[in-house]
Amino acid sequence: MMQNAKISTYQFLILVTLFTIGTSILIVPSGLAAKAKHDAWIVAIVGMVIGLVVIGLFCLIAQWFPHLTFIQMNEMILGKWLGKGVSLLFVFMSFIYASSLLFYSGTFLNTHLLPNTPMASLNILMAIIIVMGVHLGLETIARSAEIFILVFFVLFFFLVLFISPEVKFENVQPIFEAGTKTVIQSTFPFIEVTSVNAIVLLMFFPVNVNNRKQASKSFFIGYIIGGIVIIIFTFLSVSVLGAYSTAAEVFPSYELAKRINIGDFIQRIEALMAGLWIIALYFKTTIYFYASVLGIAQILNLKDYRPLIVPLGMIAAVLSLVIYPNVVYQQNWNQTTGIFLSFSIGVFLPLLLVAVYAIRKKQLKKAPESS
Amino acid sequence: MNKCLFAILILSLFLTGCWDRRELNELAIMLAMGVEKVEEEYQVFAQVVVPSEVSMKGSTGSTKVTLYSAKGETVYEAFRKMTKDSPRKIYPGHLKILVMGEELAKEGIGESLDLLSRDWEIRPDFYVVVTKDTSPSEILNTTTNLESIPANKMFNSLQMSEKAWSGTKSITLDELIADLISDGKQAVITGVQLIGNSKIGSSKKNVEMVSPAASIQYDHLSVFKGDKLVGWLTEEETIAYSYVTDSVKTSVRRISCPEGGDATIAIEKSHSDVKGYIRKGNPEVDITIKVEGNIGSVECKMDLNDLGTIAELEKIYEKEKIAIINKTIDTLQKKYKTDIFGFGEAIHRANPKEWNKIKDHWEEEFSNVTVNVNVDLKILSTGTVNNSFLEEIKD
Amino acid sequence: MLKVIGILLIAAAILWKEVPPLLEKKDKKELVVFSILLTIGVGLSMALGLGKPIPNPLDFLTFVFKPIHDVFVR
Amino acid sequence: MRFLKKKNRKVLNLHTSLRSQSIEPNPEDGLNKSLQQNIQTLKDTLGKSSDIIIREIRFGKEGTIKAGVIYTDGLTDTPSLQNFILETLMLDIKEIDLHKKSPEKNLISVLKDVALTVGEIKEETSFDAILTSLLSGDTIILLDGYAEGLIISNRQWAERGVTEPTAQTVVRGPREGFTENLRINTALIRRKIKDPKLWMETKTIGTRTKTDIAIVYIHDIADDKIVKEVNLRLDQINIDGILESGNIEGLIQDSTYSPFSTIYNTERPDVVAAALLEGRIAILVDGTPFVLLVPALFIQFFQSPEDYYERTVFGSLIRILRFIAFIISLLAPALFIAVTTFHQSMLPPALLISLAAQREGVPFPAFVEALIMEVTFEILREAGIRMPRSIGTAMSIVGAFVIGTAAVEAGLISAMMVIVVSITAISNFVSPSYEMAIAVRILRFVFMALAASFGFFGIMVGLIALILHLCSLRSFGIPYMSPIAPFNISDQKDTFIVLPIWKMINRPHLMNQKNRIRQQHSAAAKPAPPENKKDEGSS
Repeated sequence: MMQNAKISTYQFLILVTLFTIGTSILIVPSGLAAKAKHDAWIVAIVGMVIGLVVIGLFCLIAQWFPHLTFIQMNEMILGKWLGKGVSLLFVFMSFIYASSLLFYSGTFLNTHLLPNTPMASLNILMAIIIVMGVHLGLETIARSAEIFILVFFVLFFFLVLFISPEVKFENVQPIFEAGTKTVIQSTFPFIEVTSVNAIVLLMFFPVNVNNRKQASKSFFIGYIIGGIVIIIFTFLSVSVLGAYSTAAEVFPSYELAKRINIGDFIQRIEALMAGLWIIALYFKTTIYFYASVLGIAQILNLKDYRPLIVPLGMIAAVLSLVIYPNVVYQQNWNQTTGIFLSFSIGVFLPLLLVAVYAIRKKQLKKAPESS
Repeated sequence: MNKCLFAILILSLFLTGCWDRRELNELAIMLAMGVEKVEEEYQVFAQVVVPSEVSMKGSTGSTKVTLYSAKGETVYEAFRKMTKDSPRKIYPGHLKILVMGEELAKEGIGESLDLLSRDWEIRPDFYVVVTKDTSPSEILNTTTNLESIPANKMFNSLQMSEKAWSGTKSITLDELIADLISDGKQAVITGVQLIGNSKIGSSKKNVEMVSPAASIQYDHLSVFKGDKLVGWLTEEETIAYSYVTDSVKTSVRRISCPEGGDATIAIEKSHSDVKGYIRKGNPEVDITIKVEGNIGSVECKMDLNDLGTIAELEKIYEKEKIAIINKTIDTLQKKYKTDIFGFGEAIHRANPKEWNKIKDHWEEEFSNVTVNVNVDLKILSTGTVNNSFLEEIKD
Repeated sequence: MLKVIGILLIAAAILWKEVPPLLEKKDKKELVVFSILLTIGVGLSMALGLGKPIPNPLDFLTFVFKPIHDVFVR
Repeated sequence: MRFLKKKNRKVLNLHTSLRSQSIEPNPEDGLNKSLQQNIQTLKDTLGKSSDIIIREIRFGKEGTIKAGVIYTDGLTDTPSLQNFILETLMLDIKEIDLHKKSPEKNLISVLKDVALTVGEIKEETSFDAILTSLLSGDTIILLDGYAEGLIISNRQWAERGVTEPTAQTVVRGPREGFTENLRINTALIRRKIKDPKLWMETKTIGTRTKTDIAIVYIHDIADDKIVKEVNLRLDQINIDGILESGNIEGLIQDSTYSPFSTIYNTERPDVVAAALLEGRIAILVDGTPFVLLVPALFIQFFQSPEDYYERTVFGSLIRILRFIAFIISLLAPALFIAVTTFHQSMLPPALLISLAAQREGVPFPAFVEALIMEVTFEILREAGIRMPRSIGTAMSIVGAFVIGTAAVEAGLISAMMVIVVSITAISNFVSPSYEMAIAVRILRFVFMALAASFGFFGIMVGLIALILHLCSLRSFGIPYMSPIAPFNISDQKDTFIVLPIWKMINRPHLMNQKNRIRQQHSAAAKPAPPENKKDEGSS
């Protein structure tokens, strides 16, 4: 039942794009501007290019066992118990991130749209549709992503179109003042949220993608599209708001929408534009949640993951309310622990797999046939 | 099964209520806000619309707006305290204009602006003005003609005068904050004055007169150093400032004719380019202003059909303009010592390395910056007539 | 109290909807995992609803990654 | 989650087959040789039904042959019964010795082969089949001494002729609509598609109503899998009565509780013909003018036959207009509630003040206000349908003007709300399909409630849930939202816009795997003036 779902390469591409954009459009411009000032958009470009290497690593791993998810692959390569242990960490990470994203959406709505609504009810509402999506299965998520990406890009297009008169090039000049060292240093958080965390996509790539050869290509293209969207957002934030405001705002891209004013007629549309962030957040959270639910089911060798969805959704909603006491804690945690957690799961673990695979290559090649 | 669960959960969420719901008739829509410092306390004024008076149907003939005020240790506290007076919660989402008191501006506006940039409902696109020789309460108390809501009047006339005259400068909150935080540019804010009798101005009588007893006028530009007001620019200097910072949309300028008398040039387009350099370790700034305009009126005798006349007029204009701009820059360099033109930013853009060296003592450096002003006017047309009929008037 | 009743009602609804198919299919393992997770979920929500402190998993992670972080940052 | 699964149907079917009732005579029972016996059995079975006419006659030389002519009064064509059956038997062959004519054959065959001058006639030995035929309007002839009967098809009853369809009207297009008669309906389709591959399978469903059902498809276009699935689902039906195609729809559709219909119904033969050519399958049910079409996709409910008959540009604009109207009728009140009670910052200042002025003194929250108006409107609308037509018009005037204006005057409702509710209601009528309009009517209230508690976020959540739901639906195996999701570029020519007919080279992608090409390539198909004109000009 888990393996039956098949999504097309195009649908996979869209999921990758939405995943890449995900939280990034909300928080990345601010984080980058804090360190690299008005060169934040250069950092985004550099980060995206480096991120491609990470994506390449994922594609490499995915090739070996195209019929296995990441969890099963871990067990296959690292052996049953070590594999399960590592997988547990992986599942733990994606589950933490799922609830962390719930927190993001709650905070975002609390700061900009519904300040007096308790975050619990916002998170629960969001969790309900996430649970609903995962319940309906990967195919349904992928199909609805196809529709929402249209909505997303229409909104995005209008946002860019409407905000472009406000662009002040003085705000990004002088170009490349930050210097190579700062640029490279500030890419790490960017790579973390856009590409390293994309390891959770290995839970359905390439297992559930109908054309495996094409899928790797989609992975790259989807990532690049998502990366470009973030670069545009970063550039616009810096050039419209200025480096200081971009760094100071919690959600600079929303502030961007507030600045839209075309002839005093098209203005005050930021609440409408909030749809953009909700869509991006929704799909990223759903993918994290799907990965963790499916992961738990596979670690425990369950036949079906569906019974776990509702209880796990409940736990995720509760966790989202307690994991970060406030936004400052969250920003601090992301910079210190989160980045290491992501890198150890998203970069070191794959590298470990590569190393072990290289050693056990012959032994493993026989294994799939016998099992 | 999902649907059932979904329904139950949604229902339970509904039952707990709608936290952020505010009906339109529970709002006190604040269009103008005033902040003043009174004896170590902030006094906040809110000019609130009375919707039923604005609409055609339910109007009873009383004033269209009402003013609430409160005092508090911080702006936010005062703002909330206003509910003691106002029956509805003050809704700041449509704030159009913020009037800062002169006293407050002299002491520093930074702290009072923080709330306005932090509050989620306030959009940072309202104009900020500073009172000159009056207080925010007097300004906000004045009733106005034509635009019956004073805040709208203030907003529109600032916008229009900037567009048509360039003798004022509209500064929105986000621009102001950007200027305040920039280390290469200082802030300016347009001043607002009350002309006439403020007592009658606050009553309905004021709008019943053809020429109101009191009216709100924009004049002068306040110059800031850091977040403190240090002085005022005259109207002429304000226009010069607008030219340098490239914020002139259209304007009008009197020039003297070669053989006495006056002519007016209507400026249709202006573009200025400020370039910074470090020459021999000294900062230097080139200002190139390209202006296009028409001859608006001719009040002297000259032959407009002559190509030379046009060129001559252009030259006169350029000379006079350069002189004014130089004078203005001089005032700021010598008198106020504050870089409102953003020369520092220009140098930063041109030479970030050198800038880092001088930025900490930019205040002193600014006074010694060599500024080269270059104005280039192109007269495109002479209006609907060529020569003035004044030529033909028989004595 | 209202919160506790609400949580219990939701838990009951989940049980009512999820358990019969599991029993029918005789998926014992699924049932066990499901019950454990649901218990945790209900327990956590109750604790949250009653304002009891809930251990933050992130603090644990911070504890684990702190040495690594220190090595890199210094 | 489980209601989407089809597996349970099989289990269900096992249960239902156990309850097959034994009230009617056992189908195994044949006819008796004795005429008296047969007639007695008939009388016993049918009770004292007065519409069953049993006419006992004697014919043949010297009237030696005893026979019974049985028919249902009202369902049988009495003139033809008298002219071609009774007259033949009692007058025309009076002097002929039938036994002699074909001694080896039995009399029944002789009557059938040589004597009776009627079209459709068949021999039958099963008592059950004879009963069914009799009740369907056929005439039965039973002969003494034979355990066989003749069924003569001369059904004829009062019926509606082919008239203009009322539920789905168009400005340009054929004026004929289906009737209640299955035969006429199949004829209407056959008249449009004269293709030997147009196959019509018939089934009888309903243990008591014995309703005839025809499955119509074009054999080399329709997907075999879907045809098989339709047959399977129809065969699983075990119910006493089918009165309308809606009953069939309820029994074979994919998801019962979804507000969206996964089966399309129409009363227009041209729509059915077009659908058949696209590879869809039509299910005709006797006794109703509404024909079911499967698989039905979401966008199908936005397509009107007119789109293809009118000029292309116009058709496309109208199609887009329909989508806009759909969104308005779904979201307008919700958006209004969200904007006025949550996101006042979105309103331009002048509008905000004017709306606030309108709301001064309105006692209800905007949500309740909208709810009152919407419910009032739904009541008016429902009342308008049930009322005689002449009063219906008066009703709508009362509804629109009197209640609306009075409510505003009384200060119960703000004027803007009346405008919003009216535009919503009018947009709802734009939908060419009643099914979609109903779905929207239900969902509108959900969105209003979501908007009232969470503003735009609520609406957004609702939309995500709605689209997830739509994407999870399937109609006979075809994803409901195709060709939007899964996206298919070649099918976009008939989705949001309508391309010229010469551009529609392929049939819809998912429904047709085997026979996709509709016409020659568009380069050749594009209409253009003859090229030789140029030559004439130059010479």
